[in-house]
Amino acid sequence: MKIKLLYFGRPRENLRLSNETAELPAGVATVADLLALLRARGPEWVGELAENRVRCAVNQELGALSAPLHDGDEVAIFSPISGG
Amino acid sequence: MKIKLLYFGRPRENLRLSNETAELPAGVATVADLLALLRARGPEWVGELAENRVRCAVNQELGALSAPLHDGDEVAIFSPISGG
Amino acid sequence: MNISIQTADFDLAAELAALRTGRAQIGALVSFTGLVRDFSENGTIGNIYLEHYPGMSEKALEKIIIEANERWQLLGVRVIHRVGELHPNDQIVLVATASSHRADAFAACEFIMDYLKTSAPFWKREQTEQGAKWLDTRESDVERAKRWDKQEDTQ
Amino acid sequence: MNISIQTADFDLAAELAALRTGRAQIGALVSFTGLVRDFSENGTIGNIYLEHYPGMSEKALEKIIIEANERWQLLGVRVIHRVGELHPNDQIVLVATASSHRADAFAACEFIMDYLKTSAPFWKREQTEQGAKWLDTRESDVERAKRWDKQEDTQ
Repeated sequence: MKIKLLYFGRPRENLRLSNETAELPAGVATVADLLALLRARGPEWVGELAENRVRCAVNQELGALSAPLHDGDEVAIFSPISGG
Repeated sequence: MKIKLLYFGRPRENLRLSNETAELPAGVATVADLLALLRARGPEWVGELAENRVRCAVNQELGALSAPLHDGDEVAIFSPISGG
Repeated sequence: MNISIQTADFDLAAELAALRTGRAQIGALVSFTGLVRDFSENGTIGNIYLEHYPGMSEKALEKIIIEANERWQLLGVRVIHRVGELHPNDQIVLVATASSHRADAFAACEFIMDYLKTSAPFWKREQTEQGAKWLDTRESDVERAKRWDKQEDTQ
Repeated sequence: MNISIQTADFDLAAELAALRTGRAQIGALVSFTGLVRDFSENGTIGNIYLEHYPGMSEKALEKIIIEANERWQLLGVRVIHRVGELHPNDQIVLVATASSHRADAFAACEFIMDYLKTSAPFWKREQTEQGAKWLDTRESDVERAKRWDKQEDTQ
């Protein structure tokens, strides 16, 4: 399946990436699976996308890392929110 | 003893009196005693100064009707406060 | 001076600007503005008339502000209460609080309003089609003020 | 529209005037203004940078406002959140609530701020003499937001 990936906050800045489109291999069923896939990109990704350092939204709703993914989803990965 | 009497709110308007100086006879020791004395002035006073309809301050501090009086006190009698 | 009792209207913007300008320790500014409503349980309001106890009203507000400063970390407080004849949509009262943190600013602003309602000597006479009526202290205001006795803090 | 996310500053006075003008059912107007402080646990603040998730941030704020309207009797709400680079004493966020009664206006204003802090997708990077740091969600903000789960109402 194909998803739209967005990055905000610390990972956006440190990975120098705001968005990308990703074609997910079979077996990547949740946000946690997706993070594991992305961490395979290198040490910088391992550090930035550690599960305790990131939060996510699927289709613009905050969710748990266990949230399931579907074709066409918009998945955002970001540091803990800190507005206001 | 001599006291300064102030009226605010409903009793001030209905009794058409803002302030007066009163020489209290012996036996008038509390605000409640003072109210009883004032009610003897006539039916309008009885109605306006019924104990459940008035509140008081002695020397600019809210107090109970049982508050004791002393020579030179400033006693204010008023309807329940309702500002803000 | 952070307390004013006046017949004139007040400029909320100017008051809040005065509280915060140039004071970058302030992270939170909370304001309450009380307005004259056009209705009450007595009917449609034509006007209200507010009177106060000069001398005591300032003192009572000062005491409330001192207590708020003891309970919370505040960097500024401003209280304005109007008196005289007012009409629907007019501003009656302003309570503004400034703090480093919003919890303190919110709690103090609400506390000051609750105590003002129940312990500052102001009286309101409402003019409706039913005639003029001096209002009573609201039971709900007494209850709200009591909340602050029970709890040690709101943090 | 009662939600704005913008780089430009906002005029608190104009916003509050817009909420209340000509609407005499309103008896209480509460505003919260969040300002950039000049200090934090990381040191002296030179500037902050705020970013948001366009599309989701508006939606998240809308959801919070809808929930506030379900919980309290409100006659108006206005939320403005700034993004981009800001400096100490700058305004960051405005939440203003209007109601017939102050209990509703106060509770809703505080509720909206607490939920905004924990569920609206905004991120703050602080620049101090120690360098730049993306802030974490504050534990105290999470606790404050949780208070609204437990209680059925604040009245």
